[in-house]
Amino acid sequence: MTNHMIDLKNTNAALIMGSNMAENHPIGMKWLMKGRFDPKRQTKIIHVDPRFTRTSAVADIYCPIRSGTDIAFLGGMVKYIIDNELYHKDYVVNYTNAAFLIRDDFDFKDGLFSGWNPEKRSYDVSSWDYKYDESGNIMRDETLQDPRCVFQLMKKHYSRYDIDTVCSITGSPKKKYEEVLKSYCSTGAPDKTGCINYAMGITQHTVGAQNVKAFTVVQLLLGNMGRPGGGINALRGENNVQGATDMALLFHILPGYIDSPTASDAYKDLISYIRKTTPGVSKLPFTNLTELRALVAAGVKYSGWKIHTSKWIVSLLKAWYGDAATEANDFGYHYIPKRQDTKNYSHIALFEAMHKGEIDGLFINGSNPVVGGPNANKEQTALTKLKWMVSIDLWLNESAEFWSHTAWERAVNNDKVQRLTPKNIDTEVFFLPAAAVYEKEGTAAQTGRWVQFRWKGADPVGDSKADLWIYNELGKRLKALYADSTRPEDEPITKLTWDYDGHPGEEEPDILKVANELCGYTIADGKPVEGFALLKDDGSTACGNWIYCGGTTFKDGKMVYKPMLRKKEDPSGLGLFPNWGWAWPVNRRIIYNRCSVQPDGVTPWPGDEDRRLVWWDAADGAGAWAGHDVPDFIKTTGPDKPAFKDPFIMRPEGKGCLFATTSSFKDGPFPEHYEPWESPVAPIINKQAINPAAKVWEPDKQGKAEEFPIIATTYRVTEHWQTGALTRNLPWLAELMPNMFVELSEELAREKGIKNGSKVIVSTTRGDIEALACVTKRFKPFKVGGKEVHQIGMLWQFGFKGYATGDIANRLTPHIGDANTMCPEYKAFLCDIRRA
Amino acid sequence: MANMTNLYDSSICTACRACQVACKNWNQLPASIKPFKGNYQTHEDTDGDTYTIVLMNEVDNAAHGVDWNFAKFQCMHCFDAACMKVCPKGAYTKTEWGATIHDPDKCIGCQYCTYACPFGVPKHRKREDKIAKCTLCADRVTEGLAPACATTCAPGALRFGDRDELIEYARERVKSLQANGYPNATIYGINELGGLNKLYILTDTPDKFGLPVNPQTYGTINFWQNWVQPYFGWLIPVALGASAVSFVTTRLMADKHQDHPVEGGHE
Amino acid sequence: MQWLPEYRDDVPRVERFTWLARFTHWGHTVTFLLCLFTGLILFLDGVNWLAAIFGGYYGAGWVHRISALAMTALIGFGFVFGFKGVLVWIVDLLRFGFNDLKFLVLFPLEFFGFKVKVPPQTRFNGGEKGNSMITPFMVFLLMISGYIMWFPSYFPASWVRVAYPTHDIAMILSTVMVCMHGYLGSFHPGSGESFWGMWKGTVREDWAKHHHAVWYEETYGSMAGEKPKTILGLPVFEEYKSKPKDAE
Amino acid sequence: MKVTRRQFLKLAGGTAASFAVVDLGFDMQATAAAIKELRIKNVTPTPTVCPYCASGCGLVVYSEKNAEGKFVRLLSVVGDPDNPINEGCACSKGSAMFNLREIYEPETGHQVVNPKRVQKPLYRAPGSEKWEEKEWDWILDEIAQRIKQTRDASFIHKEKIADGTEIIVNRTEKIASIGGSGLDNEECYLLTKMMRSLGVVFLETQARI
Repeated sequence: MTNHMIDLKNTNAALIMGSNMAENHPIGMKWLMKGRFDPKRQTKIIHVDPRFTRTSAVADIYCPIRSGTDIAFLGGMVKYIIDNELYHKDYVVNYTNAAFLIRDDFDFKDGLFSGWNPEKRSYDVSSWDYKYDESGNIMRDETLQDPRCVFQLMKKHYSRYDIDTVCSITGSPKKKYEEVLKSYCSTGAPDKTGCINYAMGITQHTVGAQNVKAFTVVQLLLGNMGRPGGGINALRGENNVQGATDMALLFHILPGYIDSPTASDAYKDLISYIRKTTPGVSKLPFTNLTELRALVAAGVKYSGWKIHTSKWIVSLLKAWYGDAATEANDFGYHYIPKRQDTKNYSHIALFEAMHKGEIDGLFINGSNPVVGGPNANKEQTALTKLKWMVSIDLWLNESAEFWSHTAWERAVNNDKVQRLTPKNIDTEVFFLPAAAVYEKEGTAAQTGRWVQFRWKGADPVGDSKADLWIYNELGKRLKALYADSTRPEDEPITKLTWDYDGHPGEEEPDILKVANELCGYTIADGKPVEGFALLKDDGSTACGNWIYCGGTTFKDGKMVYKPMLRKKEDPSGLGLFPNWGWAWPVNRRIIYNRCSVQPDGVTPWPGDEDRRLVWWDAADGAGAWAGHDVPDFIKTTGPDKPAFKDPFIMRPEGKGCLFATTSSFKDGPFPEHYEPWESPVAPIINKQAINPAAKVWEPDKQGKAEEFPIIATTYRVTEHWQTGALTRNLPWLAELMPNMFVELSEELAREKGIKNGSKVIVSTTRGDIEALACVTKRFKPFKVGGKEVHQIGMLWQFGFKGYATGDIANRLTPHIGDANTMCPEYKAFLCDIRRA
Repeated sequence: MANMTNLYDSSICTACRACQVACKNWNQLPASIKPFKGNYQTHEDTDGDTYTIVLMNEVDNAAHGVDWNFAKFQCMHCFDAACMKVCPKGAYTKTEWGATIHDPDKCIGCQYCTYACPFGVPKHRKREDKIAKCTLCADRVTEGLAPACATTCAPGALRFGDRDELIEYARERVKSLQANGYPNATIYGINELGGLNKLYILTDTPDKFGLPVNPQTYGTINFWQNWVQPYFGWLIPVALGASAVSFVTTRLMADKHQDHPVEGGHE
Repeated sequence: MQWLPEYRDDVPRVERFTWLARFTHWGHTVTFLLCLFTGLILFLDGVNWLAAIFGGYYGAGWVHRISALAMTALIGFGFVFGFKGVLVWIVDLLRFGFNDLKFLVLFPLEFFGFKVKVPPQTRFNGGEKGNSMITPFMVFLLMISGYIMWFPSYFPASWVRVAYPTHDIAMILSTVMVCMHGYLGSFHPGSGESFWGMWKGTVREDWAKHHHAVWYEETYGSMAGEKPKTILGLPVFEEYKSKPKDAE
Repeated sequence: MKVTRRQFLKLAGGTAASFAVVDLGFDMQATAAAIKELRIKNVTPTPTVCPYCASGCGLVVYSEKNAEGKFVRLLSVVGDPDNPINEGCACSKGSAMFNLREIYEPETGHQVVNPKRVQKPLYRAPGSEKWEEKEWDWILDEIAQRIKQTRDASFIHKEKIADGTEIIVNRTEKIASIGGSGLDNEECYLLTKMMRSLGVVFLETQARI
């Protein structure tokens, strides 16, 4: 979330798309309802979803949409905004790259952008860039009239997305679509803000990242970014998925969203790494950090805040390898693994590799891929190819017992689906019982980046242990195993700092030791570094994750871990609660908040005085940024500096990107609608069947509309959470949703002779499942490209363990992911349904 | 004495059923797991371990396409409570603030109340052979806390407070709903059964929510409680009394006719 | 003051009730009273002491249920083993006629000790016929409503709802009948001998002649030898109304 | 009616939780004896954060402790009224948090530890049909051994890149790690640090899917 949960009360309109917010983020509805009853806001709740859900039930407007057509829907919105001049002009000109000119060789034709390489099925992105003048400045036209400016290119790009075309793609009733356009686009008025709340309904597509990009375009045009009640709010599903991402439990990044190195020239040593990952320095002459520091001090054009990357990586290395990290050995840069440059290591790739027998050992840290992974039949089979597996969880979930007899029971005999028995599965499984959330202590970062501490309220059950204890113990044992090694390849372990034990006699590790390392300390005295601006790249500071820097402080001779703060004050009345917990970065609650004030830095947007978050305070010494929130801006950047009007400090050009330049996206600088991998209709708006840059793993598993004419999607219900391990084992939740079911329209049920509550079989090319039918008025057939298509929906939260059981919906989903993120396309695939 | 109650607003409720779980959490009730029957509303009715449920009804609506109507359902704490009327052991009492409280110590599990209740709310709990139902969290309210359901409600569909003030608020809210696409919006509970100590703002007529439109105490219950129990019962003492009188008078009369031998009959 | 008439075996006696009839009668007496007292705990307020006798409400509840089951069993037993007797009884009830009406009109006077002249009665007099009709019917209602209330989940809710007042009313009416029956069948000076009839099985011949003249004549008296008309092999003596024998 | 906020229960430390309190305007002591005593009276709640969706709702845990201050059993887990995100609310999942540790048995109504919770480390041997209970020391040592064997056998220390030069890559592609989005930040941090130092590149969490 660029904003945060409580901020939802400040919005005039909330577009909920690809999210069933009332069910999956119920507390968000609390704040939207506050807005609805606040006479100043009168929040309109707009829900766009294939199915009428409990969110739709309380929404002001509900508009159906066929799964996987969000870009068409939003593209039409962009066109509507431009055609009706509903955009926030001052905002667009000053805070976005609308006025920037794009290279002349950039082009778009037949659904393909310039630079397409059909052999490699990828783009050469060099033409997707700004035009620079002789002095290296980006060329711009603030009148937005130049045909090569982003605004005009965008207008041209979306000119094809007229309402009728959009509705023929999305299947939305025209009247409802127009209602949505009218209601939401009214937030382009300077005194109004609107927020977009989304979840996996947006990202779990082959065009997932571009779906979000389309939100960016809409929100930037309407001037809704960086302002209270605005923003693009990813409603994250797991309580600390934000933190896990921050800590880089992902192959492509290191903690704090800096690149993970690859085995390539660009990452071959620390200086190369810095050159590659720091914007604006690639062509500058430097061979060591001292030279770089001098260049940075002199100023680097188009670099943004990421100019400090060297400080972040060096401090990270110091935190991990301590005294062994010196300038002489690149601060231990080589201890960090370098992945293969062209290889993908994401979830789908990981299981594809495992399925081929390329992986021997697997750690499952509170996860359940047998239920939650796409193409679960395949992922379950992949687990049998492991030599050993460690599962850490509270319960024996489906993945921990993938080898059991029940795990291989199937409702339908399908010779394409492998069936095994425990006897022929040779994987050793170690199950480590973990303590529940309130049986241990630690912090979690919620969806609005607020980091809050959880105290221990009960003892762990039986012999179960906190995960922190488990990892600490394992780390200690590994270090002991390698203690005598002198081999250079074992140095990453032998040199690793690993000192988290509590006071003598205490069994639990000292969480504050971890916190101190994570949030950063000065090597000399071990005291907290008070903010990431103070991190150094000379080895004098250590910080495990630069974005968490400032989360600790030293007060009255004691370390204070700011997530523990529980002061409930909200001076601004905007729900920022600056002393409740701590938010990264540097306790900033709404990012890009420079946008909440006019370009002059002082005047609020007309009619919107009470939503100004930050401002330039000329009276403060030589002038400084101040405000209700921590300014998302360099404190001393005053009106005399060129960057004064550049609110997006993480971007090299400082602007919000309507046009995504060069390597930002693999599949295009503007979002373009492509059909899902499995779609019941031929492409309507362009000539491409699917997102051309998406990697197809299993071409033979693509379901065809002739055999599988029904669109299927998966989702959750409020009563269960994710794979259900943490809810299907709770009797109070099991009773609310006791069995797996499939929702289908009354029309389809009639056609197939399916009775409500009866058993049905759903099949795709990947497998079959049995479920109970939930025949409902809340699903209606779509009219797409002139023909009627049916869509059904399934819960993906069931499995064979726990109090509430049912077949695993992901046995049906495909192994195909988004072109950028590899997020699997769970939300739109083809199936057939019949009576059991 | 002011009546304290919950006001439920169906236009806000998202049917997350936190109230149902919070109720179990607070009242220490086990789960009662029953199979899915084709409706999100898995519990068709309250039971001995489930004091509150959320009714979910899908209704065609010409203006909106479809409405999914939610209504939290539990003991209505009727002012004229049938359960209280019929309970032979006086296990039901009314608090000063309007809650109908059932005392398990007095309950003998006869289940009269279950069938007398126009809403069928009190239910038999087998393992204890007692009736169990919503207490309006009297233990919490007595200590100054709102009921568990109202406390946990995220969107704010449940408000706990003074009944009269809530009615006033509800009237305003219903007016606004009527003006904004819900012409049939109504308040439920003001006058039903002489007043319920539970109030509902409904976006449509009660039948669209699965609530009885005009709930009535069953005629048989009234007949029984108003006539049979108080009056018919006197026939027994009358019969006994008559026998006693006869016992005396026959013997007195017999004394007058001493000439007749008793053993052969009185003649 | 005399409670019951003396049991005299020095005078001629005639059989009135078979052991089976007596067994089921007293079985019903016991079970009915148990049901009544355990049931009254619910009907009356403030009789916790009564519940305490039966081991509290839980115990009372089970005594009530078990007694009810026993009563049901007795009815079944009576029907199976005393089928003929039941039919005799029913046939006698069917003979309800003018004499019975007359008896009922005069009865209240007799009840309080006035000397009245009642017409000759069959095996059961008008009052007994009334009791024999009302009480079994009430017991039937009690049984049906009782079992509905015991197993409410197997019946429509509306039945259950009706069952409660039905059980109550049936209880009240049958209790009234039982009170009267109990008194009349024992301490009422005129009918004391009938107690012995049910207890020992025999009554004094003179008492039988006096109180149930028709029955006596048909069974032991002048008409005993006559081959009666039969229905289903059972005697029917319709004519006797027309030629009553004066008992005195 | 006055809805006031007052300090309802006296709480220790910085974890004061106030409650939405109803002022009934009369003395409630006289109410029916049928009303149970408030079982969280005089119990200090411990604040925590809900482990389900990422909204970050605060919860408070009420536990019974014995005279020595040792944990005995759970009393209740409810929304944290002090937490500004949820102000004491909780959805159905959050409200069911008590069940994460303890449940009420349907047959008896007794409070017992959730029988689905695993209380001992378990091991499943190759080809086996069942779990074996193990001690922590044994299982952690075994896992460390497996990691070392697999890592050492598959470790790539140096590799030639496109231009032919050899660089240090320090990775193994034979070990993978998934999950972690349900862990605390500190735990994620130790996990990422440990895995990267082992050379693990197949490192993924639920954020991807």
